[in-house]
Amino acid sequence: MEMNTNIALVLVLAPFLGFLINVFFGKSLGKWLSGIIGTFSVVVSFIATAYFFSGISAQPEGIHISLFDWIQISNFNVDFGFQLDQLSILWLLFVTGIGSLIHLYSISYMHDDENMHQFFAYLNLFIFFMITLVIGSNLLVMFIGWEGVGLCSYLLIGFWHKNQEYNDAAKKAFIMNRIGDLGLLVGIFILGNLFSTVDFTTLKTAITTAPDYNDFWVAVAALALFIGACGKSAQIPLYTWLPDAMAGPTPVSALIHAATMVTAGIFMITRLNFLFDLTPSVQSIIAIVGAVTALVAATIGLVQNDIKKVLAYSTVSQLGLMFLALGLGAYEVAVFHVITHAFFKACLFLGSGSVIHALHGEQDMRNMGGLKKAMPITFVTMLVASLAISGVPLFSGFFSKDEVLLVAFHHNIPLWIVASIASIMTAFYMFRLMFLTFFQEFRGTSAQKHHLHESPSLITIPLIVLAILATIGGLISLPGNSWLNGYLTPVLPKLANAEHHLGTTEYILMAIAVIGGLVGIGIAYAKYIKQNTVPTEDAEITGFSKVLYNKYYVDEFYEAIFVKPINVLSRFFRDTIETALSALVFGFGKVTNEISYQGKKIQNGSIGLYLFVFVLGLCAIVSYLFLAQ
Amino acid sequence: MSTILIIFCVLAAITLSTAFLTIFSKNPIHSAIYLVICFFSIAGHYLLLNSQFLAIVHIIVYSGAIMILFLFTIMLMNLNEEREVHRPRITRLGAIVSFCLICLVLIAIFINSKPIVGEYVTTGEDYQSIKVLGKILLNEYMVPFEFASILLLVAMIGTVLLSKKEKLQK
Amino acid sequence: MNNILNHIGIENYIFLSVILFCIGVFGVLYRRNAIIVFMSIEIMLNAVNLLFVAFSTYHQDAQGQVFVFFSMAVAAAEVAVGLAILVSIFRNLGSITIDNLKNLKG
Amino acid sequence: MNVSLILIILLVGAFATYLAGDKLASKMALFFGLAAAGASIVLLNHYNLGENISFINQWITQPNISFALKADGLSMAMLLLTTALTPIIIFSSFGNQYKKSKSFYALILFMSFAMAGTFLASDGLLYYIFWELSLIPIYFIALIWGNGDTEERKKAVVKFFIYTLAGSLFMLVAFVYMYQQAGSLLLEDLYKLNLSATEQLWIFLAFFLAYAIKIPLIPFHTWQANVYQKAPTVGTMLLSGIMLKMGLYSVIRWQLPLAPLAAKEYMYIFIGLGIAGVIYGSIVALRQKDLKKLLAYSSLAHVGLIAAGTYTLTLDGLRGAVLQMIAHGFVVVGLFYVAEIIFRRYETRAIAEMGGIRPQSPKFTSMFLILVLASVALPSTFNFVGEFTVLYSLSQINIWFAVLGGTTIILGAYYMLKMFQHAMLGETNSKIFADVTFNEGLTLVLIIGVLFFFGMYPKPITDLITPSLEEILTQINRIN
Repeated sequence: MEMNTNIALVLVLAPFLGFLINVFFGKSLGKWLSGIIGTFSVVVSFIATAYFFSGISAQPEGIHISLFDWIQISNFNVDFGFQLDQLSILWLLFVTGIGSLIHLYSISYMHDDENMHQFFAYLNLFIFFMITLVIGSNLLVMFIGWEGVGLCSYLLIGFWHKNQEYNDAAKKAFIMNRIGDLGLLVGIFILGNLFSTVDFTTLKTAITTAPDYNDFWVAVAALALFIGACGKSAQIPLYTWLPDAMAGPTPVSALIHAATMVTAGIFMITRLNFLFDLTPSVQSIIAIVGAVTALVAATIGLVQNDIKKVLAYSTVSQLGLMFLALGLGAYEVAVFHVITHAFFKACLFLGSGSVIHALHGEQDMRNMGGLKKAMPITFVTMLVASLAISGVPLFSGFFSKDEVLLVAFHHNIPLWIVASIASIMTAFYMFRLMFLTFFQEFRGTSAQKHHLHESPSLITIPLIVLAILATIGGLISLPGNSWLNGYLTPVLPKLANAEHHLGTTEYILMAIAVIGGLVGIGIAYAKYIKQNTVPTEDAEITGFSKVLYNKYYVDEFYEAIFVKPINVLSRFFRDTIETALSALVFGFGKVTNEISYQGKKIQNGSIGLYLFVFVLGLCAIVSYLFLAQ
Repeated sequence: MSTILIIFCVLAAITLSTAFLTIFSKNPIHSAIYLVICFFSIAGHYLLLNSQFLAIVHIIVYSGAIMILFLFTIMLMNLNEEREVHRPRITRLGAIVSFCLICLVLIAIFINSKPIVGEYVTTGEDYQSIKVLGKILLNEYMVPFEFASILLLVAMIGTVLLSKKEKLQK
Repeated sequence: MNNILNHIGIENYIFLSVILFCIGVFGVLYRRNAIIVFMSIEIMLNAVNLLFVAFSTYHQDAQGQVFVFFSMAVAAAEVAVGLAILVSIFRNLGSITIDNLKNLKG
Repeated sequence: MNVSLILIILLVGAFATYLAGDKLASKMALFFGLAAAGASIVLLNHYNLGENISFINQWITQPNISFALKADGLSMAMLLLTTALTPIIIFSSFGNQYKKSKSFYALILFMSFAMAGTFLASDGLLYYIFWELSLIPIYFIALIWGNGDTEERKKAVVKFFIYTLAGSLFMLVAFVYMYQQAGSLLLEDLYKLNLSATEQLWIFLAFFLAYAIKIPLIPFHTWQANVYQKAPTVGTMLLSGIMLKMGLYSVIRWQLPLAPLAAKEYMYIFIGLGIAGVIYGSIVALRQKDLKKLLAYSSLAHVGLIAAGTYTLTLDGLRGAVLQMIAHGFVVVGLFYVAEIIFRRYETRAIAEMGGIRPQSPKFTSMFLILVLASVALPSTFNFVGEFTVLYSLSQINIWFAVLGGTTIILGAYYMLKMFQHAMLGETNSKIFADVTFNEGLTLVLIIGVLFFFGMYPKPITDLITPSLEEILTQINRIN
């Protein structure tokens, strides 16, 4: 076991070491070396993960490593420990894997930035925290990672810190995450109070064996944890930070805001599946929230013109689908979709990054077009990824999304309809993006046109790898013969009893999904290739599409009901209450002063009066002493 | 009624009446004269109580020194006629009220206290002759005695300083 | 030796000195002339002295008389200083009516 | 060897500093500060080995007062906080020139002496004397070396002085009353008192007034922001880093065990007051224009949470409160030091006049950010351990307390990041921001190091304080 502990430490600490090197020596190392160290440290983690992955089949109950006592609470101790089981290793694999690719990509992408070493430091720190999140053996160690990734997200969104709008976006992301974090903390508190443990393994034993747990409080705990997941995984009502988070450099969007961090909520719920299984009411809330998020985000995505915003809303929408699956108890399906989504969404983001890179920062699709010839590799890889996300058969997205829809159909038809509409919209807006970006004529300035070029190989290699993964990723869980389900059985005990048979219904549903996807693509084709429409200018957008374009005014709504009142309250407190309280305190002084001033008048210097009062006082004292006896 | 009691009553009557007259005389000179008589009657009380030394000292200090001082002062200020403006009525009323009050309170207290009067014991020891007092004063009360002299010295110096005419400051 | 108090009774002395004391108090309150006020104070002092002597006899103890002796010394000093002050006040203000002495007022 | 050694070192240090003259004063003060820190670590060692390091001696026979310095885990923890922060605070002032610096540094050491005494004293009167004694140096420090308009400053400082003093007098009254009942003011004797519920309520309230003003809890906090703003940064650090903790410590040591019935009866009200302070402080902090004032209100919010933790009367509440006290002590000193560093360069504390510092000094920015994050209790910092434990204890009482108290992690993040954004980020500032000097960097790194070390491994402190807190809890739960 000693060996395992060491390797686990290497797994966790390699990115941290990379972070430290980049923070302290990054500037003197130079851009290349700093990038290479950053990438290498993640690759080391990946290799360590691969080591554990290869050995996991021999240890179905997973590896548990306890390092030291961390926090002591009266009814339990929290130790700083790691838990490497099927679920966390799977997560680590794609976190470090995609992480390595994106690091590689960033070496080229960020090469022009003066603070590249900082960028790599933050990325490494992010990987470190993400690993901590996944690997933690209890809720609190997970919480370190949970908040840590939020911090890195804050740092990376605000990476270009000279722009206060980006800083606002970063702050917004952090604070919205923190709202969720409070939920998570409350969930932890309740679980701690109920079961006297926050360790996953003992919690599972406690919950599954406890004869009389309190239904209500378990549900509240689950709901609170779900709020935490909402914050991190950008679900309604806490999703608005994710589109704004696109202010960060594109590799960040790919790594943090598409592939890894935002799936933390799904990870947590999957991790605590035994808890959520006990609370059907919360599960239905999760499912509904997921479905509604999927639909709402998809509708907003329909009309966005910023290439990264489209992808962002698509991410929110896909996360919604994952939550739908979680809510229906199909954790393995959610995990499957997380993995395929990580592949194709990372690929899409990196592709869009490649495009933006080529156009020197241009993100508006109305100023793109016709890039197919100039950037063939980017085009092909993005096309593959788009096909995958749209659910075109044989690509990975087809399998995972289809399973989500299948599960939804089996449990709840309305949810299935909502999810299907969302997927059709997904197909539409993805191809809208593809057509607007790569087809027709170039609509940008001539200066940009001259500089159009395919990105360097450091950018294209990760794209190609991810495109391949996006194509074949579905193989890990083919319908009827799922490797993934078998792999996850120790973590998700329900799977052992679940039957996977493919009947007529399933094939019909598959067909519906495929047709839906193709219809979506078709509409996009008709509109943007056949009619050659280009989205109108901001000012000319009217009607419902204006509402959509402005994201249902949710930001404005939050601003009006939360931010503004708090600020007004703050000003009221600062100017009125504070002054009043202060005046009250000073009032005591003033009253004393006034009494003294009035009392001074008695001291008028008339000896006669003094003597008179003196005699009266004497009488009073004497008679008191006498009467008191 | 024994002779001694009659003497006491007479002396007491003189004491109280001259005390009253001291306060009510309009002319300060008269007040001073009445006060001298009052002091003499008090000295009489002392004699009645068989403390000859104190009686003598009392007459010397009060009737002699202090009253002479008063009279000198009065003459120095030329206060031989009434120049005093009467106090407002409310003040006089207040004075009378507090007089009655304090009388009432004190007397009530003495009346209501446990009676201390019983058999008056006589040890027969000499305790108040000049000889005994002198011994006590210069043995037991040696230090206070010396302090009393210092006090008198200080008072003398203070008096001289106070009554010396200040040089006009220019 | 016959105790004088057997003839008079200590309570008579107490009443006498109380009344004398009250007369003193009354004088202090009633009169405005500082000299008379002073005299009243002397009356009060004497009332107390008288009581001391009476109790000295009552207890057959010389302590009371010693105290009277000291009290006389203090009274002499007090009168000397007090009258000196009065003289200088008179010199400055031309009057010794105590209502005029309001310089202590804050 | 006993704890009076620390007091002697600090007191002698104060005199030596004064005698050393203006030039040597700062170094002398640092030397004695370090000596006290070293001595307290040695003492801690002795304590951990099970030796008795308390010091109890008859002092005044009538009334019956002892010079009793009792060192248990809780006192040792607070003593360590004091002696660790004192040299840091002294060292942090090295970049500034103070007029009459011998008096200045002597007063710092003297204050540290008084505060250490407060943490150690276990006799009511001795404790009260130290408690009041600590007020005198900070009064002069704030009055003489403070900044801003003299009249305004005088007003604020005098208000603070009278306000806290007036509050403490009620405590004295409570002590006098208890002395009449017990015939001694030794803590052990006071514990043995069997007071009725009404008596306990009055004693509780008298103590509460003293502590609520010192801590401060709303609505007794009005002195705080102004004094923090007007005092020199060193004074602010002493106030917020250590002196606030005197109040909180006293709640645990004196108020709760002496009046447990009242504490239990009115627990909800006082927890509520603490939490109201959290929310109120956070909201007011949102719109502060002055960096030091903002930090003052953030401090108000944090101590509100700590106070709420202590009033839960649970082991977690007390333990979390102590942990959070220590953590907050370090963080707030660091943050005020950051404000001072900016002030040294920009001559301003107005947030609006800052901004764009990050491009000029990334090192400083990173350290500032770490302190900001520690202040909002990011996991892996010490503050998280404390805040988590406190919030957990609140959840044991009522989950809504935890939720409302937990808003601090949202609102705290909001105002701190907002401040950070406007103070540090944005377009490069036209005014030159010189990079941090070695001294400044060292101070900040020390503080950050402490925060991270105990954030990951709080066990030493937890082990130190738990036995004494359990003892106090038995006192609280004793049957009357």
